Amino acid sequence: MAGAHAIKVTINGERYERTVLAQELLVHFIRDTLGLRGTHIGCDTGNCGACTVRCDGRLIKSCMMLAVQADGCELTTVEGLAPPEAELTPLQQAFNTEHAVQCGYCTPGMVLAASYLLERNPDPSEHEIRRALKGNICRCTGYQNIVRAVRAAASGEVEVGV
Amino acid sequence: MTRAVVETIESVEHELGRYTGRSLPRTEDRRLLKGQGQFVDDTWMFRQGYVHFLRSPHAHANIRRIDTSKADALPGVYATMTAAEMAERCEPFFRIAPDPAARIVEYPLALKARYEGDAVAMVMAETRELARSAAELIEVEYEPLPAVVDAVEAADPRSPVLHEEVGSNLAWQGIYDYGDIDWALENADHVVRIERLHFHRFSSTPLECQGALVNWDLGTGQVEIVSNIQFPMFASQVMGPSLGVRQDQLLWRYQDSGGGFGNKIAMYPQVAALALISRKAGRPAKWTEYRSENLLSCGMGNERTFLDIEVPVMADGTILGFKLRAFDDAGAYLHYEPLGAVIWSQVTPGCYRFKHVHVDYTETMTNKCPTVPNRGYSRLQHLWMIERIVDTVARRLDFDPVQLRKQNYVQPEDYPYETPNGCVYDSGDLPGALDKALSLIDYDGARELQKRGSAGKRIGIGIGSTLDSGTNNFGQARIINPDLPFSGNGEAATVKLDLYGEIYCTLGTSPTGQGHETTAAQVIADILRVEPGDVRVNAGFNKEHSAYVGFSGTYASQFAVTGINAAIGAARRLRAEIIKVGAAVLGCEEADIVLDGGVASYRGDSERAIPLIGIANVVYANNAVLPPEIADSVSLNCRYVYRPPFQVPDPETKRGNLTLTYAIQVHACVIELDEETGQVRILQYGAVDDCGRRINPQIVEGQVHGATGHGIAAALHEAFNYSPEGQLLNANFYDYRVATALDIPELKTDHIESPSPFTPNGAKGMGEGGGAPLATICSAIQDALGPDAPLVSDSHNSSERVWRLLRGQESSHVDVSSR
Amino acid sequence: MRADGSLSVQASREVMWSRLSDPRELERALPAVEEVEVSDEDSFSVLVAPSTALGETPLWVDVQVAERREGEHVRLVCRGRGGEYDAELALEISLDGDGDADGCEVRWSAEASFNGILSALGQRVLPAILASQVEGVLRAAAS
Amino acid sequence: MLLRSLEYERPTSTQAAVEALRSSRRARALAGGQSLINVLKHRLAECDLLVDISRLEELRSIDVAVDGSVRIGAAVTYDELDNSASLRGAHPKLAEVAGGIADQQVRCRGTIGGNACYSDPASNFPPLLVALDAKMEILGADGLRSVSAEEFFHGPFDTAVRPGELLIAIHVPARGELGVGYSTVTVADADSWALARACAALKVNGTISGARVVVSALAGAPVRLPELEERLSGLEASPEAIREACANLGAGLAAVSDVHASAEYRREMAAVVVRRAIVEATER
Repeated sequence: MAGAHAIKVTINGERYERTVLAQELLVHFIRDTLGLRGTHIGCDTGNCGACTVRCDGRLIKSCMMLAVQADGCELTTVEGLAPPEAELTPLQQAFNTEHAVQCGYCTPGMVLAASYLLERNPDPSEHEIRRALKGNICRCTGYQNIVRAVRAAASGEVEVGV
Repeated sequence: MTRAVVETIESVEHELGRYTGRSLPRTEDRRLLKGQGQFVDDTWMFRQGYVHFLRSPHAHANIRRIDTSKADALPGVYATMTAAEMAERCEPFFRIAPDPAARIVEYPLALKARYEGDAVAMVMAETRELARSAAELIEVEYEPLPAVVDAVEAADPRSPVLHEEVGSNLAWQGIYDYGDIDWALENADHVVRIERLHFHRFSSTPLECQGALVNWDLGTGQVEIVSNIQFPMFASQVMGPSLGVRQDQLLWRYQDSGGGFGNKIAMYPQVAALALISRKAGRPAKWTEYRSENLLSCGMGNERTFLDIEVPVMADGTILGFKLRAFDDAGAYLHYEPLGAVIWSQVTPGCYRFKHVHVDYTETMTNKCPTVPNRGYSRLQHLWMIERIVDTVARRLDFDPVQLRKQNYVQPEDYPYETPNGCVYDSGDLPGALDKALSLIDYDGARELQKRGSAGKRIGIGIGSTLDSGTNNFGQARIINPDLPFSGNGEAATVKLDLYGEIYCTLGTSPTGQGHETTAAQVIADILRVEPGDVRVNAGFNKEHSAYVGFSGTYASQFAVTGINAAIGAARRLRAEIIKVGAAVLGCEEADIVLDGGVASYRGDSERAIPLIGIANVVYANNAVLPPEIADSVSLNCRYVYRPPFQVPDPETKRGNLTLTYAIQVHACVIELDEETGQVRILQYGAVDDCGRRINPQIVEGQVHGATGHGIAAALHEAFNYSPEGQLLNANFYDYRVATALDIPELKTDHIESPSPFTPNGAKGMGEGGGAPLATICSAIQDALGPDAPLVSDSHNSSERVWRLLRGQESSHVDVSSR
Repeated sequence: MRADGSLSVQASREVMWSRLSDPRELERALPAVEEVEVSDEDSFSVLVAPSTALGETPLWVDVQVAERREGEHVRLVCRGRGGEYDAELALEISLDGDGDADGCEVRWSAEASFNGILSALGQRVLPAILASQVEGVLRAAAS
Repeated sequence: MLLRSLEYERPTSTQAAVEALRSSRRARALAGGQSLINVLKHRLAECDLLVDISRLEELRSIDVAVDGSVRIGAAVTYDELDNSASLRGAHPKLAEVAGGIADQQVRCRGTIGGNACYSDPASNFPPLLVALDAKMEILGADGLRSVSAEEFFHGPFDTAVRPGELLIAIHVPARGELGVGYSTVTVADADSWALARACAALKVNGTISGARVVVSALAGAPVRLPELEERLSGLEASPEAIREACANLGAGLAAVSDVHASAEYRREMAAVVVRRAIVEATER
């Protein structure tokens, strides 16, 4: 088929070999072909960050990358942060405790962006947190509790449960 | 002063309190954090086809010819439809508007393009890409027509007419007249006149766009709809007669919704279109809105222009009221309008004891995207205008803005306070809230900072006080159109004890992030004396659960009142049944049964007890042990409809109690303004909210944050701009600049808790906020500009607009005449 | 939106006139023109594909010669349609120069409006792109 | 939003990339894709072949020479520039500007070559590259050629890179005694859409010398301000003197009006950012 490419990718530790069309966006490959629906789509200009995933360690927006470009890459989506039945990670727990989730649509991308920040900068200032989350739009929280949650996760002061 | 009479309410506050009122972490979060949420686009059906709407690039155009044959011929295209075909397959939507706007004939697709983005045809195909490519092959011959994009101009009979059958662009026109404004203007010591105020267009743009997956099952006649629509029962009422489908065949459901803010209320034309193309193709039809499509056509908040504002003021600072003309811009279609033409009057005098109000209100249709409710629907425009009035009076007559507000506010002892148009403000403490807001921003320190000044910068301090009126009386629709068969409000819930003792709740609401699963479990746990974790609450509206009434949905700041009190009512019914069964099994009087910790026991003898699983067992699977009079009168599946105490308002006098509760927001901020660039930086922001009894304070605070974020963003960054030809100049997220984490400052919050005497649980709805940040930021910019600067007359203030104000460029004249 | 400009070209006024007034000549001269359908002397349709670093943007354009003064001035009214947008363009071209065979002065002005997706996404850059495309056409016509 | 169908190739050398680009008039190079893919999604432009150059090692390095000059491969990402210690040492402004582009995700994919080749008026690098007198290394069928940054940027989405050519690297001369200032007025927060932007590079030795002042984001390509540069020459490096030299600067500049700002405001802001950039340049 014209424009068809066989690609090999590893997503959340699982290896896949699939055929994709050249024009297919990575986010559609993740959602439609692999059925990983935790990666969302919120805009068509690469502004909102709902489709954020990790690609070979880097933080990227999967709506601005072609699936074929991910050939040979290792991807992590929100589903890959912990096994499906596992407890929340400390960062996810902080989002819960600090009420940093409302509609939850931005949440997977936001958590990935925040975890990327904390890997590179374990003790970020409020401004550094806001800069790191700038590529992820949230319309519900005014970002207040998201920033709080990231700070709480960084300081290790996350209360679990009630 | 007249004291309002409201039906006596039986309070249930004493039954709540173990878990109600606590900041429990949300139960929804786990699935959302792990990527296990299920949003509309995550839902699939076998054999589904993807739909793409072809939208007009012209703001106003006749369609001379439309030819879908090339698209139809493309392999993989399942069906196409045009407006003409729609008109053959369904009836026009019913109208809220009275004559002449009632004559509008509207189908799910447009026979004539009336705004840029109007859907004129649709394609359903095997893939998204193909549907879009096929839509490009549809040939449409447009005959462009002159456009009108201003609400005031649209009222001019010489303007182009959008709907020929109406004969003009008038959506609604009427006069609201309370007290005696002419007397007030004649007898006031001062009259402040403002030429013009303009409230701009913006929307809250939920991060998840609209979407629906619709399957018209030709076998059963059922129309299954998975959709993130916010007010499914309104859509059901519109779509049933239009599609000729019975109510029991319109089956709505969804699980998670990525935000709403009112914007997702009016999706019924798209859903109806999807239903019809599904029927035609014999396949489920799936549509997920693109963001650019969403910005063009999902709906925007109401834009309003206020003209010839006159404000009578007494020498001591008492403001008597106001007189003005308002022009509201409804956009091209009336999908929820002209309800906005009355909704604003829920807060006629704002936070103030104004006695004399005269509003000449006109709503017109323009060649712009139709309006929809947007966080603070129709009231935030009005409340912003009132705050601009109060600030302008303070400036021009040299009153202190804090004292002037405190003096004119409705006072704590005034509650319940009846407004000039018969609305009843339930409770609150506005002066106290203002004091708290000022202390959040260190008001005195900020004034010091302002005096000290720094080179090239100016400091401004702003105040905004607003109301979030919640739980509509739908009877107010009759003020717009006396023939409408609507009044009151309500919500339904079911609470069930299931076979193995599980407690399960279904709600009629359609949450979009407000945590209904958590808060409903909190109150049910209190009523049934179990742990919140023992209660599972179904997420998302599902019509098959039969937990609905005609008002069901999530909108207009009402869940804490309607939804929660429905859940409380259902839980109390279930409790009564559990006690009845328990008494029968334990052989005692119902009065002797104590229900606690999942066990019904005989008072004083904890050994004589039956757990909930036992109660469930004897009703579900072991009913021969029960006396027939008990077995026949319990189901353990209890439905309750909460009905707020409303009467029908009087369409003649336009008086009546239009809303049940009034949450209060008082905000204050300190900004720094760059003299060279006009850029505004927020240094301090404080928000105080009073929403009565809080069910989950952390969730309340989250709503305050969100509403504040939207308001700040709208005041400084977000505005929809149309060219004179009707082209939307920012139909994408590059140019429609939604606030990022860097744009919203740290928000400080505080609260007052004034229980509502009108709701069983003392709560007030509060999700919308009152648009307080728009008033607050404008007030601060005005303050920073200094004493002789022109009026901040627009609710949106880009850097350039501020820069022009700094240079003395006036866009609205203010005049004061004194006796 | 408006854009205008002027440039000197290495072609005589006569040559420029013949190229600009004859659709067949245009098709030959211009790299961006892929197809021409001539209805009559004053109206024709062209498929153009202006090129930028981002790719090509094919447009079917109906051109009407609204005004012509032999050898010195032409006013074209163009209506183009692309995928999800359309464009209207009124282009005036005036030729100056005293019949010098080596070259002439071309002045042009354009009034353009864009409908659909281009009106938002393109507004910031379209005046500059329009100017470079028009001047590209004029240069190509001269060569 | 979805792309039209097209072909994709991932050549393994720059030569092969150029050959692929020459194979079709509608072939375009794809690196980070942070601009191109969005345009293709909106179907505002068409490509029939995308030539993926993002993994070409020849384009992926930052090399700082002994003399302090820098060669940056066209496919180096903003994030790599931001986090390059050697670049921070040799040319801190290049790293700082890279670190202020858009957001973290875009910085992880977007490349300096793409930023240059699209020549978007709002882009961050073009004025800086012109002010620093960078040289752009372009590979075509006839081999390598070098174009000064000043001649490279023609207008929006229009540069000296001709069809069938590929930008390979950007050479930036050693900073030496240069002070570099960079100032932007944006729509909202610091990293958002530019309404006016300026970059100044100059030396201060009591007085100002060798100034290169560039303004951008007003209309098309970045614009150098030779008259101002001349006025600056020999000028005392004080904010007052600079303010005077910049007086009435905006009036003569071409600017567009759009939904974010009028041409008038952009011109006025140009004067502000030019002054601020020059003052900053004199301070380092």
